[in-house]
Amino acid sequence: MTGLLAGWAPGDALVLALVIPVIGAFVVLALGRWENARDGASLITAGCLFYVVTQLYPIVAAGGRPDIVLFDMVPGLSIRLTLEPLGMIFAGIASFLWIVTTLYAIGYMRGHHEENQTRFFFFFAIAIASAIGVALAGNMLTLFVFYEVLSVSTFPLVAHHGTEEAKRSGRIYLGILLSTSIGFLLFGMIWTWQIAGTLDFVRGGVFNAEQAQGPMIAVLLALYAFGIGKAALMPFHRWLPAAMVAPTPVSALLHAVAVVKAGVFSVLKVVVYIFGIDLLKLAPGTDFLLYVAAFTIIAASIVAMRQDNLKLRLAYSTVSQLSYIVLGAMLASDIAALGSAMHIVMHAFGKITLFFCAGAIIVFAHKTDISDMKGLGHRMPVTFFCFFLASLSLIGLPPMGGMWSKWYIALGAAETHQLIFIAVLMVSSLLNLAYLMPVVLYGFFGKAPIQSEEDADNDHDDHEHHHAPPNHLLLRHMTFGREGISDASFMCLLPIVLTATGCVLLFFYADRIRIFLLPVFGG
Amino acid sequence: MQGLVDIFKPLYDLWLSFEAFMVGPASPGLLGYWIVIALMMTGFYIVIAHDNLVKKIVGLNVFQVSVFLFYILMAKVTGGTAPILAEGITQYSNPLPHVLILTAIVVGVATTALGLALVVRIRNAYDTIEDDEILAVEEEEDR
Amino acid sequence: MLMMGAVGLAIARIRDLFAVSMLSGIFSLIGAAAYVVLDAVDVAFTEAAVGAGISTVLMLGTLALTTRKEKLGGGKSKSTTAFLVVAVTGAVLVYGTFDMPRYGDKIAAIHHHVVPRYIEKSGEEVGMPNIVTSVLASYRSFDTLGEVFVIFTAATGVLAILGRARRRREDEEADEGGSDTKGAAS
Amino acid sequence: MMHRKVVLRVVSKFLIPPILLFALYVQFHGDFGPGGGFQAGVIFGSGFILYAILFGVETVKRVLPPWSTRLLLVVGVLTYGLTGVAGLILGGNYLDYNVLAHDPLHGQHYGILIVELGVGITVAASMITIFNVFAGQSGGD
Amino acid sequence: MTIFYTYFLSLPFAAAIEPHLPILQVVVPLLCAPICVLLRDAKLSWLWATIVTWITFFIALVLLGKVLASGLIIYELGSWPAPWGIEYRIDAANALVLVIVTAIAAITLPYAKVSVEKEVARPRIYLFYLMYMLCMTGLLGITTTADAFNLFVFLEISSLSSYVLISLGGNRRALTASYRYLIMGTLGATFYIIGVGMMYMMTGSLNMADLATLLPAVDHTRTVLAAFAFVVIGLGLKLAMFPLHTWLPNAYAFAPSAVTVFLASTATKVAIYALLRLVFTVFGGTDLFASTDISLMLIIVALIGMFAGAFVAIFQTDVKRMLAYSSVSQVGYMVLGIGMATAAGLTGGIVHLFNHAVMKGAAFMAVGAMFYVIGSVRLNDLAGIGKRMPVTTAVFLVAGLSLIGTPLTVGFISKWQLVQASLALGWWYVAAGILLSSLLAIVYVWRVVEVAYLKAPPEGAARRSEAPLSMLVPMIVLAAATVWFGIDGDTTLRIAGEAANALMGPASGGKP
Repeated sequence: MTGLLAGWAPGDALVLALVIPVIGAFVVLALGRWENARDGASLITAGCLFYVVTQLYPIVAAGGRPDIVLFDMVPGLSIRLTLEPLGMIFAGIASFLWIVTTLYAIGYMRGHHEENQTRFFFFFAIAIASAIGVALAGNMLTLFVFYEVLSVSTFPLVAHHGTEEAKRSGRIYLGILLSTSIGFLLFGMIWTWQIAGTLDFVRGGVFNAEQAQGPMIAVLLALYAFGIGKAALMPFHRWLPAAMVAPTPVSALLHAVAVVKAGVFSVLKVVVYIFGIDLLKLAPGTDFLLYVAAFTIIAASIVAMRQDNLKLRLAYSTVSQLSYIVLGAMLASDIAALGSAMHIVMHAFGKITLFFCAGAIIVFAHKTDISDMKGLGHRMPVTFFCFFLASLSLIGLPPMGGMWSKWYIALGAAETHQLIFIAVLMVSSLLNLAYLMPVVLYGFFGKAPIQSEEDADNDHDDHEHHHAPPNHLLLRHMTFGREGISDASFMCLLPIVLTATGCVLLFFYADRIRIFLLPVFGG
Repeated sequence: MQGLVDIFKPLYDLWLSFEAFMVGPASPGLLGYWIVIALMMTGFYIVIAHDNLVKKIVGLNVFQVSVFLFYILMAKVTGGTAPILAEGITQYSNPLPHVLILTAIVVGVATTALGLALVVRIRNAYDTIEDDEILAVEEEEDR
Repeated sequence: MLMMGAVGLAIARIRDLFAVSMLSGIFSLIGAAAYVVLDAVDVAFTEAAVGAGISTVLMLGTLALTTRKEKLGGGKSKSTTAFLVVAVTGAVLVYGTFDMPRYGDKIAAIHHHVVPRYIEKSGEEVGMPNIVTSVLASYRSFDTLGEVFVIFTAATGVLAILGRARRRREDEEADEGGSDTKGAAS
Repeated sequence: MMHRKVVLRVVSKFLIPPILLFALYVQFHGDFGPGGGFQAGVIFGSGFILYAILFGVETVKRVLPPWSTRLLLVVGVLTYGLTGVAGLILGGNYLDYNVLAHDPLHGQHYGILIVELGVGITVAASMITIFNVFAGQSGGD
Repeated sequence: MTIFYTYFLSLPFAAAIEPHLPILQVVVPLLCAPICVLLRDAKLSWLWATIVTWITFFIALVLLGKVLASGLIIYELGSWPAPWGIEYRIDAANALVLVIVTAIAAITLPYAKVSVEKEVARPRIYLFYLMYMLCMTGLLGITTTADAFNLFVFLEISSLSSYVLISLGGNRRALTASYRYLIMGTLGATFYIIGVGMMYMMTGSLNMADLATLLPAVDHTRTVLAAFAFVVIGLGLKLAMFPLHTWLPNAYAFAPSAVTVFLASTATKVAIYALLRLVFTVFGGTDLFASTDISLMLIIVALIGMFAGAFVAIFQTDVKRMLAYSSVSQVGYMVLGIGMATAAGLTGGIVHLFNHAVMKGAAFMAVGAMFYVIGSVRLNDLAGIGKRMPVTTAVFLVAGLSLIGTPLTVGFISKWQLVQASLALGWWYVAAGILLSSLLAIVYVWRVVEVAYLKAPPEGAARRSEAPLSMLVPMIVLAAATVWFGIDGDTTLRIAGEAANALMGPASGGKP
């Protein structure tokens, strides 16, 4: 390896990537009393992690597959880390977005005067560590282990407020995630082990053609698809809206960086490396999952339209978007799977921007309902513009990254002659338009009610009454020197702008991702 | 002494005729076991059906004594004598069950002693030794 | 044994606990008589001493400390279930008897596998005329060691359950070890 | 209890020594006829119990203070257990009496004798302890 | 494990002691226990018990090492050859159980010191340690013996002493719990001797290995079938197999904390071992298991137990009782392993024996420490305990995760093996049952976790009031073991596999 890691074996670097956030977490815990040092530590850890991940990129791009076995649990069943392009992509976005989210979280948490911030950042780091673990997992067992750690470590984040509602939501969250994973996923894993004798990720899958003929493959695939509850396939999607009680950075983390992406990433991994795309083409009876995914896409979009709470609307949007990825994976076509992989990235950038914006609106305008946001775009132009860009990306319009992934999935559907799913994609794009654009339209063109300013002021006064306003330059409203503009603070805006720019850039660099992923999907 | 023996003679004769019946062609030779089983079940019934704690322990005793009897019955060999070596005797009853039962009796009395000790404490703590009343009190506590 | 049956039933029916304890003693005593008839003299001796003696004394002692009358009651449903359980258990036992060797059967396996050595050789190997003692104290002496520990456990257990600590009133009466040297700090 | 029953007291005063003697007989005659340590222990113990019933637990405690019964308990148990250990030390297996003397038969004899003694002591001490504890209770109604 | 054996051989007198290890395993604590009566002092008897127990633990480790190195050990008591005398037979199965029992006993003792001082009246403490040692010895005796009747005698030693130990709990309900256990336990033991009597009747032997060779000849008889039924029900009572479990929850809930830890981790385990031994070694040669539906019955009973136990646990407000019901459920897993009657299933059952001992020990220790500090373990009183007693609660969390069966804990290993075994038999519904029942575990564990971490501690409660170090260290050791053996499942699975072979294989079934 090069750079600061010169002399390190790539395998060891994988361990390092895993250990950095854990160490960071404990440093955060130790520094809990000194706010600035603590938050600094969070940022530094995020930076270090990102650095290590970037150092690994050239190796993987050159065809290397860093690999290390940590220990054997049972003979032939080990905790093992292997980095391949899919994992690289996931690790890359997770570690990059972690920096951004940390920046944002510092601004948000301080702006919002949240309690237990140390606990928050501690579990935040642990969650990232497990997300990285999921990305690096070299076999299904390892993936499962980190998947579970992720569920458990995000529970305190979801139930952060500790209110009755937060606890109830936390229960739903953990209940669904743990029960699906133990009830279905573990079952599927042990079954797989029983049949194939291995849980390692193998190109082309672990089953032979003969095993693939039986109806069992369909059952197994269903076990995996539903077992990975984080993919939020209906009817196991309830946890996602429930998790909206969490502070906004957590929602961003859940939706864009760690949790849901870990879910769909796992689905993708299973399809590609456990079943193998070629095998999936042969296997009978797997079609119904496609319909489940399609149904989820449409149904969740429709539900999203009916939500007035911005975060809830975004949550249902996520449910819908995740099923794109599942759909792409299940289409049993290389090109669709490629589209899925890309959609992980595209959706990550798009959705995190949207959540950042939603959070900024909550903190700096005290608005949670869309119907209250009329005219808010004039007060917070940057926020709303970024929201607009990200929406475009999700809808799949150029010049945004989101276009490409949808394009490839649609190509895959065409390739396998399942045109109905192209129709599904198109309908859902229209629905996306229908539920995202109103926010922007309200913001920029809606007429702010007269009392709205007063309301805002009152809110603000209340706020001031309770907590001293953050005096720090970075935490103050940004006005850009103009009358009537009081956008979010610098600490909040910076990440928003960064990720929104990312959405645009991804449009232009999408081909890089495709080429990088080619070894996985055979071209 | 002879007088004493005379008193018991009819009883012993009664037993012998009973024994003859048990091994004779008139019965399958299992009657003894069946009676023992009936005894066991009497004890068992007392244990589970009665609420009085002392009575439960009495039932336990009856149950156990019957089981002992079962062992001793199986040890009996027709025409055998007590297993104490003596000149001129070749047929002894089986000594092993006797040994086992000696041990079991001790275990039984040990259990009885402990059980009764507990009953005394329970009585002092609850002021009753009826199981259903105690249960009622405990349910009250659980609430 | 029929007498034992009668006594057993009486125990089940009678509610005066005092009488029940006495009956339980009588039950043991008849049992002991049966043991003698069945050649188990040692067992009979023990049963008479323990069942008829110690147990009865203990029960009477307990009754003196608690109450003499058993309450009426015990729901009908409870006795029905109990009866069912007992009936099933009994049925299994009777079922089991069908293939048993007949009473007193000389050629049953039970008398021919292990026992002959005790009967034939214990005289030379152990040198005791009482075979029961030989088996008890030598061949199977480890069982007996266990037995001794059972009784030891019971004695110390009763001490632990009913020992001094509970009765503050009578502390000065110095029962179990209240007056002796060590551990008297209370 | 029966403090005023003079007849009983007198009769029992005559009875108790023979009971104890009989216990000793059973103890050491167990090898030949029925009986042995356990039965002897019970009888020995019941002698004291009878005494306690008639003359009160306190009187017995004066003869046989609680610490002594407790000591006897332990001594009895250990007598048995250590006999086995002696077998171990002398090169046999646990509870192997053959090695206790030069002649295995004698060894067996000694072994059984000691072991039975241990049983007797334990049982007697146990009986007395249990009874004393019960009798020492304050009583219900 | 073999390390301990080699180390032992380097000690002085090792050569002389070595052949007698099997008996020393039982006799050392047995003969040392009465000394407590002479010591009569709380501290001294604690010290004495601790020393003796740790020595016993060491012996167990050496024995396991020896068995793994050189196979079956046979020891004839009084030098009388079996079946005339009593013999001890130690193979991988009971060596493992010996290690479990002594390890838990040894680790619990340091923990017990302060907790017992608080919960048990001082003048009785020496009796407590006496009973503790006797109970352990009884369990060891059950485990080592190869004689069906000797097993009963030691079963009674352990039972009697555990009745006493339970009754020493401070609450008056400890008395009734103990009494009910006494009645049920004695019924169980009596059923067991009825069964043994019938076996003896048909074969003339009491030695297990001997029985195993003699029983096949008479296995068609109704007597043997009845004997089997009685033995299984008798031991089922002791191990709290589902419909026979009623004694267990209160007994665990009201016993002194240290006793709960010890009994929960060992007593039922030893009873299960005894059942294994009888079912597989003694009846293994017969085709009772194959020809009848006994296996199916066991599976059904186990499944119902798993669900019923976990389901009732959910509604408990007392955490100790909740864990007790969870034990009923977990016993189901072990019975399941027995019911499968394959080497893989049995391995799963045995490995769960070990794993459950470790994790339940840790869980009960944590709860006991909470009881020690705040005097109650009702769910409502545990609000915010995570802040007040962070280490203890963390241990509980680890143990709880293990009960659920999350990976990297021991619970996962056993679940893995059991599901694996049932899938190998094609019983996917059993596999599904195992996993679904662990979902119930999530609910009851999470109820505690939520209260502990998310509820604010009551006003006026001390901010930090962690349990004393002597309680924390054993607790942490067990929690660490929960994780360690969850990561390194190989060691335990291998030993459990050997144990399963020892139980099922002809090595112990036939005559040497």
